[in-house]
Amino acid sequence: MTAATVSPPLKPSRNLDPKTEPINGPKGVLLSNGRQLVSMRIAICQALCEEMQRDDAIFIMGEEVAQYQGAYKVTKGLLDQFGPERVIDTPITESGFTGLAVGAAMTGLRPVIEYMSWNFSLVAFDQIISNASKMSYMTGGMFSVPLVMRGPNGAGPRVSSQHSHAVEALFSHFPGLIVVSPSTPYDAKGLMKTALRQNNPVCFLENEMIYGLEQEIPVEDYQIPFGKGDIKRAGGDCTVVAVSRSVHWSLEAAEQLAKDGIECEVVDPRTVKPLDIDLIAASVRKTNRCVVVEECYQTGGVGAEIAARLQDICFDDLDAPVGRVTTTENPMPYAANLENETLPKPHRIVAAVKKACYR
Amino acid sequence: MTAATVSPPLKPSRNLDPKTEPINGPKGVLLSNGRQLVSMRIAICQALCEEMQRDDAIFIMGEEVAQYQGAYKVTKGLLDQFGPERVIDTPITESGFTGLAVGAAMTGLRPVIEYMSWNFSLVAFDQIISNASKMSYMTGGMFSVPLVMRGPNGAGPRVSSQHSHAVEALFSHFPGLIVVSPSTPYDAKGLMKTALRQNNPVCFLENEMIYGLEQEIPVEDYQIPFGKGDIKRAGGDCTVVAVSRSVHWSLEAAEQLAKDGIECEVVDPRTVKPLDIDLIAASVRKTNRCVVVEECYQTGGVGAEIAARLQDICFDDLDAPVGRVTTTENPMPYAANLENETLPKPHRIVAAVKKACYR
Amino acid sequence: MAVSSTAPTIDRVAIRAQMGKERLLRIYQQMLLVRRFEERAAIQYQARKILGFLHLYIGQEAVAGGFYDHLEGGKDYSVTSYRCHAQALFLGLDPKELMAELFGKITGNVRGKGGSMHFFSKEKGYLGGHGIVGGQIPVGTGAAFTAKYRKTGGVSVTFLGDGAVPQGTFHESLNMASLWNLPAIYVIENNMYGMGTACTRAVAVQDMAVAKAPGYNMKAWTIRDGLDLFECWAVAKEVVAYARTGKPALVEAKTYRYRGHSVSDAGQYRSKEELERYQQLDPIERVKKDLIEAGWLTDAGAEQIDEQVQTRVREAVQFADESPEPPLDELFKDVYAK
Amino acid sequence: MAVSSTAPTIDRVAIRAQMGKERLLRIYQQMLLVRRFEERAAIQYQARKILGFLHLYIGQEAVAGGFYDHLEGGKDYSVTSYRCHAQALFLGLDPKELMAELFGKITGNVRGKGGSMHFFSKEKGYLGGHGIVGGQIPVGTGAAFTAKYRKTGGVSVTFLGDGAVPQGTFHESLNMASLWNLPAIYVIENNMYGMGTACTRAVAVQDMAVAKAPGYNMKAWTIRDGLDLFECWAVAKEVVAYARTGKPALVEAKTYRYRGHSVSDAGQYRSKEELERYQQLDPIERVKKDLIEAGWLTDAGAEQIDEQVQTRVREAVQFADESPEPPLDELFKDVYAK
Ligand SMILES: Cc1ncc(C[n+]2csc(CCOP(=O)(O)OP(=O)(O)O)c2C)c(N)n1
Ligand SMILES: Cc1ncc(C[n+]2csc(CCOP(=O)(O)OP(=O)(O)O)c2C)c(N)n1
Ligand SMILES: [Mg+2]
Ligand SMILES: [Mg+2]
Repeated sequence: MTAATVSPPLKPSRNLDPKTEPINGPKGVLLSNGRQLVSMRIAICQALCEEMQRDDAIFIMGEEVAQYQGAYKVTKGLLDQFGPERVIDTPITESGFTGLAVGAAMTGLRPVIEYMSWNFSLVAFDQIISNASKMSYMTGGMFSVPLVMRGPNGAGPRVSSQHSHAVEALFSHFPGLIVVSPSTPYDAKGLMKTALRQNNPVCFLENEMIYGLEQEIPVEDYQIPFGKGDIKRAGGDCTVVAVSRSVHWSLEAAEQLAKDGIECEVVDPRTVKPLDIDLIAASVRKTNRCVVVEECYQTGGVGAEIAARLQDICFDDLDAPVGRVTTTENPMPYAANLENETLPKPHRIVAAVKKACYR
Repeated sequence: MTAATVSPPLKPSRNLDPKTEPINGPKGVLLSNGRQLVSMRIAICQALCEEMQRDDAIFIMGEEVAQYQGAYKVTKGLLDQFGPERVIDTPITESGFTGLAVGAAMTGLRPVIEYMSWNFSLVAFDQIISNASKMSYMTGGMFSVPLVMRGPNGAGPRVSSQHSHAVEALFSHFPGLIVVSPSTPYDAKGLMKTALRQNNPVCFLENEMIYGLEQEIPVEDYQIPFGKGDIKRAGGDCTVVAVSRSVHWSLEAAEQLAKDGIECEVVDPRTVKPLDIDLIAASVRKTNRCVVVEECYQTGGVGAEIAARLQDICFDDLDAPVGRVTTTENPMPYAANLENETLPKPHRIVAAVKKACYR
Repeated sequence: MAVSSTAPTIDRVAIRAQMGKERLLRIYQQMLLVRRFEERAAIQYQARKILGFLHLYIGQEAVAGGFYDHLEGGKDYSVTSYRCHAQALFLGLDPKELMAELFGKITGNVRGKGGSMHFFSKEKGYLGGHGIVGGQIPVGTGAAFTAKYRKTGGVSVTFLGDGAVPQGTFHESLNMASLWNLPAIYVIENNMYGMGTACTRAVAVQDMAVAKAPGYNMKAWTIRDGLDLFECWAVAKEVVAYARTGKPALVEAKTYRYRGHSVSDAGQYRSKEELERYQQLDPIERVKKDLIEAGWLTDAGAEQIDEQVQTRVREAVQFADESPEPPLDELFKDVYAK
Repeated sequence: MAVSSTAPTIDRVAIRAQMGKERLLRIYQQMLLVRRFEERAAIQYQARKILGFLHLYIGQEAVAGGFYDHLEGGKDYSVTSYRCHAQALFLGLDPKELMAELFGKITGNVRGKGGSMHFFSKEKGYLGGHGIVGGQIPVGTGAAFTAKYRKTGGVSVTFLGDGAVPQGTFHESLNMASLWNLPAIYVIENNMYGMGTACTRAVAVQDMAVAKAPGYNMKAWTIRDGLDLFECWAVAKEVVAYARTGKPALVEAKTYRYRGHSVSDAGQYRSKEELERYQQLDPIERVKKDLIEAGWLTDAGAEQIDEQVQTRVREAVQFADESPEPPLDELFKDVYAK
């Protein structure tokens, strides 16, 4: 393993200074230790930028990605660098530009489309499922759809019912799609590079609430393969499988639980499809307990699939039922206290882990 | 329980004579035993017809539902009886007429919309999720959306990739929706009546391949409540939870397994959401084994949710992992032999049950 | 696309006479209430009493003002996007319940479940504010369907932004409305931008209603100065009367929003000069001037009205602030209807 | 909506001269191949060698015939709905692999994975047949985007039915194509029905292209007699040349399908008289008549051509019949691309 393939620590040695240093755009801040300090925004933007330099088949399309520099400033600077032929503002027409991207991908290009948020991918659902996910199979492998669909996923800050979807489970249900859900800048950059160098439609699920997260990552080029999870915290008492922003809530919960003498192993699958069930199972064989934490709904969520798999392959290893901490089964309410109860926050994770440990 | 609330036998004493008796439309054939012989088509059409007579707020809208009498002839005769104001042909515009129905439902009507097949509901996905499923919650209960969305679901005969979706799991994932998946004419009629007398958006999932199925059902009015499953076959060795058409494949498999001395209890939840987990769990506590059979994909399918629930509430009762027999993880291929392997056919069910029984 | 300077100078004096003192004063007060309500909401947002999105209608008040005066809450229906505060106020909803909704309180318009983007009123036939661009267009069409089905003589007004015109739902809805002769009015509030995207970069035609209506065999109207209450009111009068005869109508109102798309928008996509040019055309100031010119209002009277309005808004803020959060048992309430 | 009897009598002799003997003969043979291929497929369907859907193009051959003669497979792109057999044959795909696909064999065009609705050719730039009505429209738009992005000078032709016009994807695609000046040609094949629904009941305007194009700032063409190869060819020539200059085009071809929507359609929505009237206008018979009239073909020659075509189709059926089913390890192949 080269330095670049070992996950760096989650916490950087220092933070970016917004007054003097870029907090978005493609450039990180070089550190004396030979690494670069980047935010999640920078990590994603940098991956896009480096790959666009490498491969002129890649273009970016979406609402406000160009002149506005991205609704959440993830594509900052790319228009200036690559021009309006490759960084393209669209009308509000998700179904249209998703289908356009499928056609462009079938004819040799590598589109990256941004959904201002994944909530709006529901408008484009048929193009994603009936066209993007099936094209390779339906054409007997004649055509492929190298397409990256990206944007913020999961609950934003108090944006209520129609703007708070987490779609990991929704898209994982369909063969033909790859579902990526990074929790750190390091993972996001390495996974985006992989996404841009392979030939399948990828749902690249970012999370607005961790766009500002900072980390020290390698300067040199690296990739993170799909289907390989990462242990974000080692522990022997309970396995906590967490996705995207939930990783951070889980780490918070783990610190609290440690005070009660419960050591959690926080496993981040990084890609929900393909899913690194082997890594999860290996951890469970050690801890004999598992709790899954995610922002999807419980019914048919990522936790449902993981629990279903574990009760099969780890049937004799589990000392307690696999617990599921998810968004509760209601549309997202606006009120602060209700939103707080709806999300899989640390207090709910702590309770679930204690239950799994019969404490 | 009145006669009408006991499930009649699956097999009728005789079959309809297509030369002299109606095989579709709202009228069944009266039998000397005081029951009526109907096909699945008739059962559904009759429920619609009777409720439209009772409640003038109900109207039917969809592609080819009126003049063409329904692409699959489920709405046969309704145009003649209720006229073009209440039985309405639409352009091919699923997103449009679904949203229209949401608006009509919010203003006091009770729309029934037909998707020529549920595959086409993907085009209307945003209207179903962002509007229909959330309206009651998002308005603090001020508005409700009494809407029945219906049509054939699951694989048709050799119609390949884009026309073979089963959407039970897809829609069950979202709070606010009710998902109904009847396997018999008796269940279909009783559930449709319930759907038309309550105030939530209902995904009423029919199956083209069993539209011709016949059964003797009561003449008098009856309803089947949501969330109440039905035992389609009693048995003590293994619980087989099956949905829609899979019920019949499971019964077929059960007969074969009986020859090997394995008695399956085939449990039909009838509604996937709400799900009668109590009935399933009660059966599992008796058999200590469970296999779920469905036409959805395995990842995040109905079986995933049921397995996840059972490994929790029946943790100490299960002698084997919950098995899952689903559509295999590939888009539906056209070739006959590949289609046959893709679907959860009896030979795959038999194998799964034997595995669960360690045989 | 801009508000047309070459707008045919409509006869404001004649329209004013048509409206009459009482009505014009009422609309003026409503417009002022909308303005003050939202100005205060913006302040409360800065104070972090309100979070999430907050899309303000400031600058566009004449459009809704002109239309709602011709609608009968209850009989007629209306629906709009997430920019949904003004409609609720023109329909006469209490600022208290609306501000409480923005604060996420149980006393809110929808019990704190919806927030800024989701105001509704069943009683007034307000099918509310919707967060998905274009998502409300078929819903408004459905309300028109109900009006026809029940032969109520009501109409349905669907407000949408210029940015929603490219969405498929726009196309699908207009085709159905035209095929079935629904009393559906579609009002494109063209405030020149969809977020940071100038409408010229999002829609391939200039005069949207005029260019698109023939493709649906529909009649079109253009409100060339959507910051002028008189023009909005006069066109709305004609359009609503037309729709009541059982025909759909497409209207484009060229207007402008003074604030950012949402409160977090820096607004670098438009020039200071452009903004100031439109601020010169402030719809509320112009009505005030007209009222005074007509001798229906004095400066003192205007002062007084503003004071009354300000008081109502202050009371609304206080009410919202003092109202309790929803109890936690609200979490699973109304996921399903009874 | 019907094929216009008042069609300006185009100068067929002039167009015929323009086309020349060789080309006209070639197109005639292709059209005949399409016809015989599908007639035979229908027979094989009755024999249950083919299952699922089978949508036949019979009656519409002149439309694709007129367009493909101006396209360069490879450089230009095309895409259509599930009614996708003719396009593949006009592009020169081997009837053997196509019939084998209908039979669901491993030797099929897409290895037996797709069936009747999903013919494709990467080599010919044929983005294939699509089952979701309107679903192919943005895809064809994307191919036009690629042509522009790569400056290949190629165009993309998207065929769609009259029934697809009301879908949102139609609206969204045309708006993008116009905004971005894509070399995208949209050909509405108006065969008067979407399944059993007359287009007058589904689309609110009569002459679709002419009525809708202005709403997208696009140029429109109408092929008034889409059963006439000469008119189709002449319009296609003009349209393709226009699109090559980097502009989108909207075309309506008024045509007719002689068979049911799919093989299982009883067709009670149209009269026997109507069908017969259009059968009088058989596009293939008319070309044959013209060829003979021009002295470019004799009855005997026609016989011979038909015999050759029939032989090719028979061989295709035999090939399909004798080909093996896909091996079971094909089940999970190509779910993901390498
Ligand atoms: C389907 C969808 N796509 C994107 C968004 C994000 N978004 C919210 S408002 C907006 C701009 C809408 O502009 P316009 O329709 O002109 O309305 P305005 O805000 O100007 O009133 C966008 C892109 C959304 N809410 N829904
Ligand atoms: C989104 C969607 N809705 C419904 C269908 C079912 N369907 C298949 S073809 C068809 C009619 C299409 O008519 P048209 O577009 O005129 O094409 P044609 O068959 O006449 O060539 C319908 C309703 C579908 N395939 N996709
Ligand atoms: Mg706007
Ligand atoms: Mg047609």
